[in-house]
Amino acid sequence: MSSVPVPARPEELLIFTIARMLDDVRHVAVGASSPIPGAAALLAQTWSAGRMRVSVLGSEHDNFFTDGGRELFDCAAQGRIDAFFLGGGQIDGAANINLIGTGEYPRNRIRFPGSFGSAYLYFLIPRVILFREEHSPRVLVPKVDFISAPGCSPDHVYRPGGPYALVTGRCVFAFDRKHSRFRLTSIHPGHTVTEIREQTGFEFDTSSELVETPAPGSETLALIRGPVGEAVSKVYPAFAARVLGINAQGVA
Amino acid sequence: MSSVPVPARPEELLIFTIARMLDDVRHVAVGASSPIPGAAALLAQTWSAGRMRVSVLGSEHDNFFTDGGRELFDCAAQGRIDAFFLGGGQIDGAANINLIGTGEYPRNRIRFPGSFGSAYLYFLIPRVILFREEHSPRVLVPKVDFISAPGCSPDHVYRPGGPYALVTGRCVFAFDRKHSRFRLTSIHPGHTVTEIREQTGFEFDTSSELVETPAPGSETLALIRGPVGEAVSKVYPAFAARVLGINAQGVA
Amino acid sequence: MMNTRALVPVESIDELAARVADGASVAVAPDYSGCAMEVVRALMRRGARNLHLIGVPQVGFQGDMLIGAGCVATLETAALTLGEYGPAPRFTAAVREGTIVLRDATCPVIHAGLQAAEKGVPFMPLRGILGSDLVGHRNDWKVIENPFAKANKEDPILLLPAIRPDVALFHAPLADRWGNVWIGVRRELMLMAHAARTTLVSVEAFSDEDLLADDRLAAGTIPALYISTLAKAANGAWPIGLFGRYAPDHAHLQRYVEMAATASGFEQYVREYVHKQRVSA
Amino acid sequence: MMNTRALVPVESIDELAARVADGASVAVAPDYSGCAMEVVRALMRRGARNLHLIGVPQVGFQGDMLIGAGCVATLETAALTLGEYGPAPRFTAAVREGTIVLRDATCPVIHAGLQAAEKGVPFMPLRGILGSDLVGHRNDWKVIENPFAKANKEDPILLLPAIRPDVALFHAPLADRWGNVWIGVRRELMLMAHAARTTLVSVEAFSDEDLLADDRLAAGTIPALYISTLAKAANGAWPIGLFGRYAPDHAHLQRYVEMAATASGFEQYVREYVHKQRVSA
Repeated sequence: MSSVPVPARPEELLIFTIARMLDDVRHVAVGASSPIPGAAALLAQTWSAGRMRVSVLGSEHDNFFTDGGRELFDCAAQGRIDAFFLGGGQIDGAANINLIGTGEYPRNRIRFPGSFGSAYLYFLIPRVILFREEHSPRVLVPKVDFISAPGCSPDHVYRPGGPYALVTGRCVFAFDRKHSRFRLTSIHPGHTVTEIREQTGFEFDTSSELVETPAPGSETLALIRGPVGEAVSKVYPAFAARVLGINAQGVA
Repeated sequence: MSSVPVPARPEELLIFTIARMLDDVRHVAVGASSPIPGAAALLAQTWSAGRMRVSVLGSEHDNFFTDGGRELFDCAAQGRIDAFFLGGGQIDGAANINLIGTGEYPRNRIRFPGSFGSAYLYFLIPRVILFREEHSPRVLVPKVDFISAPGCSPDHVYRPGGPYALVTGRCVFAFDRKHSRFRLTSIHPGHTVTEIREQTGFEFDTSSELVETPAPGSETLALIRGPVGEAVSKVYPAFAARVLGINAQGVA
Repeated sequence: MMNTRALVPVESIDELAARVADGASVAVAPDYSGCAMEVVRALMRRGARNLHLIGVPQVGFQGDMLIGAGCVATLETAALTLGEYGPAPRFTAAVREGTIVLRDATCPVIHAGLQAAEKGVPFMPLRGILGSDLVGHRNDWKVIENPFAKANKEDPILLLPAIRPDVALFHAPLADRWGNVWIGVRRELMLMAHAARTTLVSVEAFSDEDLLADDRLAAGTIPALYISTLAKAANGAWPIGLFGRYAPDHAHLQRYVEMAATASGFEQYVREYVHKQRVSA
Repeated sequence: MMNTRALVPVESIDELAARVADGASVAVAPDYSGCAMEVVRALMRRGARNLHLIGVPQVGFQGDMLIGAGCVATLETAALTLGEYGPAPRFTAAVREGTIVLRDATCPVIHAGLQAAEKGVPFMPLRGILGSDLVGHRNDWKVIENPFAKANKEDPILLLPAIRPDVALFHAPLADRWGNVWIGVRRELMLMAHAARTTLVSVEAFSDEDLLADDRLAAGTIPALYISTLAKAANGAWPIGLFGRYAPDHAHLQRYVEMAATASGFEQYVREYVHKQRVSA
């Protein structure tokens, strides 16, 4: 464990913020290239005293699927995954996400890799947390150019899952599924409502209980930089080394 | 190998007869409790110089499925199984088979185990050979009491497979799918057309080229009692010991 | 290193059996796969009632015994077979007396129904079967025109509803202390676990090694995620036998079939091998 | 003992690649699974044309390279991603120039389509996806009302057509001399082999032991029945890496991404690493 605690780094704030959204979750799945959500899941797992399961997709560590590529999706459809993370090249105010590209399909101006499993998992996993560090009008747009996965569906469409919140480098929005709108609920230290309005391309509501995003306390920071960080370094070695100063062999 | 060849036993005649129907087959599947068709498949495989595959279901030997109980059925649907065997508590003249029971369903007078995969495999495997040693009016009936699997289907029903022949302890019938009727093609040594008519509950045609069922020559008998018998004894030890006098350790 | 996997509770056989509620639908394996016979005997001792027994895709001695003990209200299976031991005596009697509801199926229907539950879809299409009398007796099956058929071409196809058992119950050779269960190539057991709401497994033994850490073992392992509760039962598939481990007890199975030929003989079998066995355990 | 299993032919990498006909639909694995890179390079050398490439369910460097080399007419995948290496340069260029037909999908659609082919059914239902713009662009997908919905309850559900690739192409750690191929937990490779008409596999090594005879290995083995042709290629997944065996060659992948940023750089990459490599082999 680091002997001289430093204040929470921005990534640690995000880890803590997302982890708090995973309270009472039994099973969270996370992508191998999503270190901040992954670290958050591992932190929440520590809080759960091991009762929470964390599946890291595409990783050889903490990936306990044994039925091939389809198992994640089947598992979600069985209701065995409670929380998941999605990003988006574009995200709009109705929580539609675009993983295809900007401009007109198919000859997009900028092409993203593709929709992956978003069009499916967004429907089936109850608590989908949208995470995108970049908070700019380029990413948070009035309307996505392509809906890889819609934020909301008509009532008659089978949809046990959907968006829960959007976490960015500047703030946290909760998502109101009934009104299909985001609501600003907390602002990270050092950021302002005015700045967020300028940097957000879509309209959103503001919570009457708007707060500053709580920073992790020293106990949590010790966890993040200690046992959680060690676990993180096994799954996300580059991230752990760069951000937490931990290499896979232990604390640096 | 047996040093004093004896004439073909009835079971050896059946093995030889069925094996001849498997000429040019790439893959034949057979049940673990079907020793005569199983031995026939192993004989045909020897003739094929190893090019033919034989899957013995439910056996730990020669069962190379690794995807659970469904694989046989998926494999058949993929067109990867060319020949299979079905029996029936009752078989009628339209090649309908009954594996459910006699009398009225569901409180059958005599209940058989059930339809197993017959209702599926009969449709999907091109060459289904019906095999039932008992050749009596009790088994070969005018109309089955319950159709577990129909012998024929209307033209618009997807059906790449179906009945090819019926082999009994007395004779061989070929099946004419167009006219949905059996045609007596060969009579086993020692049996007669009159006897077969008396013992068959359904009407059938008689081939203009009706012959006595060819018996295996000494070369084939040597195969059955030698290397094929050894393979048979690994899969069907009780049958090999009782009928071929071979135990699993080698030739008796 | 943190414990990154939640634990699966390990209970006694009777506790495990108590998790099978009266009226539950219970998926079980055929005799050549993993049969939790110790648990089946516990269910008979308890006098479980109104079970909806599902053979995946068929069932053997487990089915005959549970039917004989009056535990079964409905039997959904492609067959109830004792194989070389001949007709299943208690099943046959129950059919004759009309004391169980039959939902006769065919093997791939059971697999496809479980796969539908595994995929969280309401139904699965399947080729074949049309024209079988099974279709007329199963009012939960539907025939539609294939929406992908060429224009104006008739192409009826059967749709089967998902089968989502309340309980998957089976016996396996090995589990680890995290709750992962090794089943080798017997993947119908994995399908059952994926499809069921609750999966109860008795095992021959526990390993201290993580089964998922060895890539050869992992390939045949059901992750703990799908396992609700475990119990240890050495020789727990007796008298049926367990794939790769031990053979059926032929003499005992023969004795069962003889005794179970009559209702009173079956009762005597239950007294001798289901109730007494427990006292000595 | 008789030889009870038919043999699978073993050919050179170029011969194996020659079995991928121009115009064929070819299913390939993502970078974290088994990628037959030696064969991909052979296809590039040959100048294969008009391939319909299917990512199961996504594709990485294989896709970018084959697109760059002009081998691909149609790309059907849930994503083409180079992961941490950033945007896929040749894919991005091809999209901008409109030189490939895109059939964008989402992961479970590819799996379900292959499962439909595996089960020999024309389609598979799947939840979710409705309202995604993918649906409007895929005129081979259909939406129907769930025939199992409660009366008068609207319940639209998507039906996906079976995906039956002409060729499944992948790399695996081990095969035996009967043609059985070990893939461990990477069962998307087994699904590909079940679904495809032809399955071409390059392997790191051959074993003299029957993989199906060891119940631990058998659980992760594709039986020879599904394997059309094998080729040996030690380090055959280079530079991508192979599950459980060797890691990606990060430096080389980085170099690829840099060189492939321009068409001429890509051509130079091909000269250096696709054509020359062969001369030295």
